Formats: sequence, structure tokens, C-alpha cells
Amino acid sequence: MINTVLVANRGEIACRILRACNEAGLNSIAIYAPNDAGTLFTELASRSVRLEGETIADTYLNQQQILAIAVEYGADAIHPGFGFLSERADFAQAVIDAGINWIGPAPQAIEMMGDKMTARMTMKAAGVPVIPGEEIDSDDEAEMVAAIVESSQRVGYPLLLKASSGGGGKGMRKVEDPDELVEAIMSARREAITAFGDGRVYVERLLTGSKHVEIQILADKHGRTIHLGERECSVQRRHQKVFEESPCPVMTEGLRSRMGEAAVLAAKAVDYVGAGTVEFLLAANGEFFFLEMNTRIQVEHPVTEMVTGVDLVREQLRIAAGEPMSCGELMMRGHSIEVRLYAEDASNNFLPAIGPLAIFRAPQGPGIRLDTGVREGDLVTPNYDPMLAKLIVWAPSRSEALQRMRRALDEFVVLGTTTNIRFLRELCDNRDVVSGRTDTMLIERVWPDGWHPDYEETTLDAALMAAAISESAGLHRAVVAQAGIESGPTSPFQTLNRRYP
Amino acid sequence: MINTVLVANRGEIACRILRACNEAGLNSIAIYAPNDAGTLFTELASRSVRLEGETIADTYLNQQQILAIAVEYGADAIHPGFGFLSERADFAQAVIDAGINWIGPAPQAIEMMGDKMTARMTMKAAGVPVIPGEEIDSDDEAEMVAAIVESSQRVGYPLLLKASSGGGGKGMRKVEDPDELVEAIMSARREAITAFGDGRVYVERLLTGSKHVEIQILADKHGRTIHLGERECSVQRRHQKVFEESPCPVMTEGLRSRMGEAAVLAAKAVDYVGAGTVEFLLAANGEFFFLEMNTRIQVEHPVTEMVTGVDLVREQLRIAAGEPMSCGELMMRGHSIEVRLYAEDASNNFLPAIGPLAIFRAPQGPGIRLDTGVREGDLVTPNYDPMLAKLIVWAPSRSEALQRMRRALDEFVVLGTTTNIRFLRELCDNRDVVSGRTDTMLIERVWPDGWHPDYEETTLDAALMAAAISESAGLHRAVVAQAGIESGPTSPFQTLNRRYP
Amino acid sequence: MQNEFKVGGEKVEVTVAKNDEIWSLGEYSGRIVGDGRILITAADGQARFAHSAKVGDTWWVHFDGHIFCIEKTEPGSTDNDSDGGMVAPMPGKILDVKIANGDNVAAGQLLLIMEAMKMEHRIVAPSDGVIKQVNFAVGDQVQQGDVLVEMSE
Amino acid sequence: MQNEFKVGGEKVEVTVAKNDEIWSLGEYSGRIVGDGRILITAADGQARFAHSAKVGDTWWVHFDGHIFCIEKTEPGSTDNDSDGGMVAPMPGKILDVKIANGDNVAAGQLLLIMEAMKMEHRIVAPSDGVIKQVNFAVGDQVQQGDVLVEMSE
Repeated sequence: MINTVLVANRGEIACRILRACNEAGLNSIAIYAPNDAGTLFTELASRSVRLEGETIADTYLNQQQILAIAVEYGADAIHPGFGFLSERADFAQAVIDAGINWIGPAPQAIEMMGDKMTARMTMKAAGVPVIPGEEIDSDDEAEMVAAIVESSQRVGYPLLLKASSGGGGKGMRKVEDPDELVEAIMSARREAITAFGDGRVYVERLLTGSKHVEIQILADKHGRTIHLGERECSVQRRHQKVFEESPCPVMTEGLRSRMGEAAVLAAKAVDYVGAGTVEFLLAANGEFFFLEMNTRIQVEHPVTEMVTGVDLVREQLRIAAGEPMSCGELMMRGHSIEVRLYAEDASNNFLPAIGPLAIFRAPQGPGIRLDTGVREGDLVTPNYDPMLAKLIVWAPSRSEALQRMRRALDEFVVLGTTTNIRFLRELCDNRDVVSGRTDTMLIERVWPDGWHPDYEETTLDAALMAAAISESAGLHRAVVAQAGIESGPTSPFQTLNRRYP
Repeated sequence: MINTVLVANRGEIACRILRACNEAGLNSIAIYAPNDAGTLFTELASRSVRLEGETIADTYLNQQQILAIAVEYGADAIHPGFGFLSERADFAQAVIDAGINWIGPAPQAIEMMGDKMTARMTMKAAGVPVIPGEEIDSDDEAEMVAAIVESSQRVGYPLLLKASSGGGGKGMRKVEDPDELVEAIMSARREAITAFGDGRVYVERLLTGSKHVEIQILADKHGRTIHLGERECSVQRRHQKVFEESPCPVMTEGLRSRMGEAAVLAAKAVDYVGAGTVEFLLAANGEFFFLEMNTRIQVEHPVTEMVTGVDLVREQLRIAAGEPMSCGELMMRGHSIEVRLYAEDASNNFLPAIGPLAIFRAPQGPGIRLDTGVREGDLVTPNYDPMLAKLIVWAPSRSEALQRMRRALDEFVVLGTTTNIRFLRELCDNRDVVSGRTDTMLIERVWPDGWHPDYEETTLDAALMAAAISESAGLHRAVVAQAGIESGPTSPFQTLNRRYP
Repeated sequence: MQNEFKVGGEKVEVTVAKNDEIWSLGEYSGRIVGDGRILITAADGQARFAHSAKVGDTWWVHFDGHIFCIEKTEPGSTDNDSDGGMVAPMPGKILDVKIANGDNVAAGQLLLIMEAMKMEHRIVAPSDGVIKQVNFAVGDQVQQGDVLVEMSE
Repeated sequence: MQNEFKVGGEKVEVTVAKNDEIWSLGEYSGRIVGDGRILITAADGQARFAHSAKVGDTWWVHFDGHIFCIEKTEPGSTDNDSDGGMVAPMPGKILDVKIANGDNVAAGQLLLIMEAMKMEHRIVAPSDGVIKQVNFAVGDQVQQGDVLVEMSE
């Protein structure tokens, strides 16, 4: 039994979870940093408690403070969402030690999957195919370099160096030429030490032209572990997904059941409980390889919900409460696509943007779901990840889903903060996206020199006229006064890497 | 082939159809009365054309003007939505005569189903079960009275007198006692003559405690006619539906296929093409009887879309263009509920209300669809039907769908115009609604003296405090200035009957 | 600050105090968190959001799923409701007039029928009384706020 | 009415005339239909909705799926962009400084690295030139709008 769930997150995923708690008849507690006061998710909880502190470390990453609130307000379960503390085994353990339900897998499972090299070895042992490559046993710099140089001859080029504690592209290096290998190892190691305090690096073959395909799994405490089909999330910029869909356009019944079985095997290998995702690379020849497992709810979980009809967050709540999951046989229907709405300048290397959401007019109509943490009048600040919302569509077929996504993006008006809406809209017209020939290099391949909006001169003329009318008629002055922050596209900046909060 | 669709309607259903046209890649033309300028649906069309005239008769019911616009702007199809001209066989014929596609069945089918007595006879001949009763052959007052008195002995009491051209409860009289019969016939006849210019009245047994269950059908021009399962729409106030769901809580596989077959038979009997609905009364003993056929898209079509995954409006466009329908086998999944958001005072006999939508904050999150024709800042005027929007939810099970509906209604904030949101919210908690023991008399049975909101004194205290803070802080003055119309609940009014526009 | 309101026909005085950004009234406290959104905290620490919007002289307030129409009145003003003046709640047309000036009517008695918003509305006597003045005839268009019938009790 | 704007670095003058409720400019006409919504009609009669909102001095306009940032400038004002002054686009922290005062730099050369919004940003020289002034050191917090580096060409 669970009565009161504390949601240790913010923004759209906090909204998603709090609504699931409301529907399940559970009390809910939202926690919010001072700079999140008055935002949407704080309104959706039975009770909202303010965190003390200025930085993320002091607030959403502050295990002690969060646990103290959970105890004080009588939470008997904690849902971590994604990001923040969701994959921190130590936090999961602390929650359990405090006698509170952890809505997620056991700390041991988080740990085994959190270390990429351990996960790789565990999967290999369980019989799940992994990318051709070799784990490196040593943490000593010289030994490590020697071992990698030796195994590189067996792995072959191009290859990829990966940090064992890596994430978000940090400590990852593509190597095309043996001459570059040693320097790349040293550089990857330095970055990994800085970012994770762990310099261990291993080596995998670089599989070009492959798709990122992941399997959603659910496991309850009654011994049932199932998969809920796949999501394809190949379209990425800077190792972050922007366009996700289910089913994968090239999926077959046979391949789905083989990948599904592998994912269930992976989950069982770590005694997994709850919702999780096993990520694979799917090569052009139909071979697939384990990439990593995310031991939490994922950003793109809605596309699976739309095609399977399973409410994943609601199932998480059931499973944590010790109930059996409620879903029956896998019954996939139609096609779902999600795009991520980022406050960023897609024409300038996806540089994050800030500013007021002076107008935030969401699309409506059948087959559309918007998971948003923001609303008109909110301020986008540099304090958090620039993902504002997720726009999800469902339709009977993939081509209808794309049509619906185009229509929805055409209806979506966000002014006052630069967003990637136009980029997403043009992505929906890209030939390879339309045909389903998506792979992880799509954005770089299609826009090698970066994306730039393309419009007729007459479109700008009309916009200038609209500005002139607005100025002359004194429209919308209120927004000016409310906005305390400047916004707009910028220029001499190039963005390197993102760390997930 | 169709290129350009003129939508001869307004409000939420116009939005629904225009979006479907956008998704299908079709050009669209909206037509709008002067008092609808600037409303949402006029923004969703490729082109919006203003109708001349003040009254509904001069605008949305003006066949000549609408046809002239269709010709001038090159429409090759007209979608009538529901209400207005959607069931006018003469308009369908005029459209076809102008060489334009009519998105609906042939005029003959509209005509045969439009006259209730003819429809009843056609169905009987086709072998579809009809309510025990008798058609009356005569239009002469004295002959008619005599014939009804005679057949009343065979039909039995309580009985229902129905106008052959009836609709919306007009010309309908419940008779419990033979002594009241003659007076009731005269009264029903007078009302029918006034309302429809047709005094023909016939007699049916009054089936108490029954459910209103209707079957959605689709028929294309390639000879395929299918049903898409049922909707239960028993919960009605003043003969208008307020709460609709699919599947019907008491439905069985066997009953569904028998009712579905009857509906397909009914459609085939009139060579039906397009989307239509066959309405039945489902008695407590499992017997069902033909009520009428609606030869158009229905208000409550979304619940069928949610459970079957078929886009009914998109299929209408396909069928009108001569393509085969795209849907395959019937595949119902989960449960969907729709409630109708009316601008009305549920605590005062559902008296329609007007006023500005000073705040219109729609609920969000998974499994929620809002089909709305209005948005914040719009004015609700007395010119049109007071239905503002439809809130639709889907969830894996009926109890989860009810939980989701409660959550959605709790999130829904509309201020400035009285709406039935609170009534709908309390309806979701009603014991008979929760258990699925809904029948057409539910609202009268549950609230025999009318519904009144029930709240704690402390709730009013908090609201008063909010008003005092708002007044003292000078909040939201802008709305005051913009609103040119008074609004608020009223008292000495009682509402009789509604005529659908 | 002192405010005088009318709600459900009754006058209420509500005095709120402001300290920093916090308003208070007895054991309740309130804080404005956005445009038309006020966080009301009860004595037990339970906080809920109220939404408010003003239309004419009336504050519409949404709290805990309920909606209240709270009319702002001027302090010391007298109740200026006409005694039994029945006002058209929306524009429409008079379909039938069942009474004449000087008629005695009983509470609930049908006075006139009006059409508005595609519906027929029965206007009934709110109490026993005498018809002072019928202001419209069959077929007349009436505007919102027009007094249809004046009655004395 | 005459308005001077800057868009994409270029100055534009836009003069609109108003007649009754209709604004016009050449073959285009425009009508305000709601809060921030303007219906723009082209010469061929095709009408589309523009959305606008002003933030600071900039009008954000959405038209036909595209978004434009159109800065309102005062008539006759001179271009007051600093020559190559690189301004922090958001608050953040300086992680690395690769140049010093007086350095010659080539276009595209890395000048400094800044962290903001959980990301590292490379600030590169927009053109060849000489560093006049580096205003921040490693570890400094910078505010939005701070000039980080001043350059002359």
C-alpha cells in the first residue's frame, strides 16, 4: 500500500507523475526550488513544499533535505522521475533505509546498470548481444592505454572510446585512425575524470548508419517481466534525442520479439523491478547490440503509452505498492511520434535560449498530447535543462502521424523565447524522416553546416507588417512590463556539451 | 478526388473538421457569421470567408449564400458537421446539383431517416427491431386521434406520443393514463405543427429504465459497411446528452455483434454512405429497439475514435473522395468518456448562460482530449448553442477513465461564464454512474428537485478571501475593461425546451 | 483592507491584512502567485490555489472545484435590488405574455415566455404579489438587463 | 505610421496606414482580431494570422510557421553595436580564458569557455582582430548582457 507520493522532480515530468497520483487517488507532495515557485507542477500536488537553497545541488539534488521533507510530511513513497536523483543508487538506498518506498528498481540494479562496463559484462554473461568491443580491466593510465591499443587491433576501426561512468557524450571519443588512438584515450580519460571522478575507459566498434532502438520493459514484484515494444530514437543532436517514435519504421514481428526477449533477459539479469528501458543499436543488417539500460521512466515514454494503451507511470505506482501490473497482452495499435520542445537556437548549434514565454499557444485536437511543465507567462531561466515540453501525436498510421505532427507544429506558437519548433517542423518534411531511413547521424548528415530557417521574402514582409501594426497600435504592452529578462538569438557562441542535470 | 473542402459549420466541430482537412493535405474554407469573426475555427482554415447577415437563417442556414461561396472559392466538397444544414436533404441535393461532393449520405437516405415514421417502417421492413408501437397513417386530426386511441390499447401504457418530424423532444408526450391520451395527442400535434409544420404523430410504448445505446457505422462507396462498436449516452438532461461513453458498461460480445449487425442492416436498407449512427433503446432485459438514425457525424464521435483508433472525420473525407475506408478489423481498446461543457446554470434547470470567458484553463496530461471552439477571452453570446467544448478522456479501464475525468474536471477552470463543470464533476461521483447503472432518467432520478452545488462553509470562506485579496491587490483589471457583457447566475427563469440549431 | 461583498444574496465584510507578500485573514493566509492565481493556506498548512477574475462588479472565484460569484459592493450602500423586478438574463424575444398590469399572481405562476439561445424560457413569479408593470409585448426583442416585469409583494 | 526596425542586422523602415480598422501597406492589408493576433491579407486575398508579442524592444512575430525577432529602433539612431563586443547571452560561469589583452586573433579562434544552462559554450572570435580587453577571469560569474571580451578589427 502507498498513500502519499513525494515527487522528487520538477517541470513536465513532475506534472506527469503528480497527475497520475491524483488519478490513482494518492496524496502527492511536490517539492520546488525557490525559483520554481508558482510554476505549474506546484499546483498539481496535494501539497507543495519549498526547498531551501539556490543551486541544483542544494535543492533537487539535496538528498538529506528531500528525505527530511518526505519524513516530515508523511510520504511513504518517492518517485524520482528522470534526471536529478533518479539513477542514484545511494539515494534509492537512503530512501529504502528510511522505510519509504522507492518507485524504481533496487539500488543494486541501478548500480549494475549505471557503470557501463559492468553493465556490458553483465549483459554478455546473460547472453544479450553487446557491441563488438572489449572491456578494459585497469584504472592505471599506462596499463589502460596499452590494453586499449592492443584490443583496438581486434575491435577494428572506426572505434569508439567510452567512459565507464559516462553519460551525455562526456568521455566519449570517436577514433577513425590508429594514429589518433593514444591521444584520444588520454583526452577521454581526462574528461571522464573531470566529469565523473572515474577515468576508466573501454573500447567498442563504431557502428555507423545504425538506428537507436530501445525496448520498454515492465517488471512487477510478482515475477512478471514483460516488454512493451520498441521506440526508435535515432534522430539526435549532440547525443540528445529530439524525435522519437513507436513502432520503429523498419521493425518486423520477428525482430521485435527477439529484441523484446533480449530486453526481458537483460532486466531479469539484474532482478529488475518497475519500468525500465533497454537501449540497443540496430545495425542496417538487422543485428542489434546492447547499448545501456535506463533504470527509470524515460522522457520518451509517452509514445509507448500511445501505441500500447498502457499507462506506464500508473503501472510504476502499482508495482511499487506491491500490486501486480494491470496490463495484459501486448496490443500495439497505430503510430506515435514525440518531439521535444527545447528553448534553444537550432540555427546556432542548438544553443540554449532563455526569456519569457510571452505567448505559449499549444496545438489542440484529436490525437495530440502535450506534456508541458510551462505555460504562457512563465520565464525560461538558465537554471535548468532547456526542455520545456514534449509534443506527442498518435494516428492510425505512420504517415498520418507525421501529417498530424506537422499540423500540430503549425498550430504551435511560442514567442518571447527562441525554440526549436521550426526546426522540428522542417524535420517532419525531411526525405529520410518521411521514409523512415533515420539513423543516429541524420541531423549531421542532412545539415552538415547547421540548420537555417528557409523562408520567402514575402513571409518576412508580412511579419514586418505585423510588427509595424503591433507597434503602431500599441499591442501587448503588458508583456513588456512583465518581462524582466532579455531574450533573443545570439551569435559568437558555440555549444560544446550538455550534462544532464 | 477532393481538393478543397468548405466546412459549413462553426465552433468546435468546425475546428475538428478543419484540422482533419489540414492533416489530409486538403485546402479548407471556413465560413463565419460576422459575430464569429476572430474565433478559433476561422484561424484553422486555408481561407475564411465572412457570411453576410445577422441571424442564423441568414448565415449558417443560408443555402444559397453558402453554395455561392463554395462555387466562388472553388470548393469541391462540403462538410456540414452536425446541426445546421447537416440533415437537410434539400441542401445535400443542391450541393450535388452544383457538382460539389456532399460529405454525407445521399439525400434519399437523409430523407428516409429524417421522417421518424418512415424510418420506423423502413427498419421494420428490413428486420431491425423497433419499439412496440404503431405508425398512424392519417394527417387528419379527427382520424389521427381515433387511430391512436385504438392502437393505444394494443401498445399499452405508459406510452409515448412522437411527432413524425420530431427532434429535441418537441411534439413528444409521455402518457401514463388513458384519460390523458386525447388531450396529449392534441397538444403534441399543436406543438409539432408549430415547430415542424407537420402535425403527424404516432405512438410507441414507453420503455422505462432503459439505456440509450447507439452504434457508429461507416460505409464506403466500394460496398463495405461496418460498425465501430457502441456508445452509451443515457445520461441526458432535457433530451440532450451530457455524458457519453464507449464501451457501454453492460455490453457483451454477443450483444455488441447483434446490435452491430442490426445497425449495418439499417444502414444498408437506405444504401447509406459515410459515417452515421443508429440509435437504440437497450432495455434492462437485453432487448434492443431502433430509435432513429443520425445521418451525419455526431457530437459524441470522439469516444468511438478513442476506443477504436479510427479517425471518423478523416474516413468521411476518404469516403467522399471515393476511396475505400482505411480501417481494418474492429479493435476496441480501453474505455473512453466524453462530457459536454455547456455554458449553463445546472443549479437552475440548466438555463443557458452568457458572458466572457475571462479565464479558460483547460486540463492537460495523458489520455485527455479537449475539442473546443472557444478560448480564453472569447465571449459566450446568446446567438448559438451553449455547448462550448467537449472533454474526452481515455484510459485502460472504465474506473481509470472515471478517475481521469475527475482529475481533468478538477483541473478545468472557467470563470466569467457559468458552466456545468461542477455538475459534471459531481456526476462522476454518483453511485449509479460509478457502477454503470445509467439510464435515460438518471438525472431526474438522482436530482428530482434539481441539482445544487454542495460545499463546506470553509470553501466559501477561502473564496471570499481570494476575492478580497484580488480586489485589494487590483488583480485582473484588464478583463473587466474588455468584457462588454454582464454575466452571472439568474433566478426566476425556468427553461422549457431546446431546439437544436 | 476592508471589502464589502454580496454573495448568495447576503452581504459579507471581508478584511484582509497584508504583510510583505502575504495576506492574512484569521487562520488563513494567501499569496498571489500569478495572474489571477492565489495560493490560500489554511490553518493546518494545507494550501490550495484559487483562481479569480473580475467581470463587471463581480469577482468569479474558483476554489477546490467550486465556483463563486462574489459581487463587490460599495461600503454602506443600500440593497438596490428592485423588489421583484425580473431582468432578462440574455437578449431574446418575448413569445407569450400571460399576465397584465394589476394582476394578482401567486409564487410560481407563469408570467411570460421568452425565447433566447434557441430555447424557450418560462418566467415565473418568485413570490406572491401584484404586477405593477409589464414592459414588453409579444414579439418584442429584449436586451440583456431589461426589466421585463415589475412586481410588488 | 512610420516605424524603424532592425531585423537580421539590417535596418528597415515600415510605414503602415490605418483606415477604419484596416491597416495597409502596399498590396497587404492587416486587421487586429485579438490580443496579439493580426490577420494579414495578401494581394491575392489569401489571409493568414500573425501572432506578435513584444519583449524589451523586440517584437516577436510568428507568421506562416516562421518566427522573426524584429527590434524597434528609434528613427535616426546610429548603430550602437560595439565593434566585436561579445556579450553573455545568459548568466553563467567562466571556465577557461584562452587569450589575453593585446593578442591577435583569427576569425573562429577560441577565446573563452563559459558554462551556462548545464552546458559548455565556446566563445570564438567573429572576425580577425586584436583583443582590447578581457573582462572576466576563470571562475567568475557573469550576468546576462555582460561584455565578456572587447575586440577591435
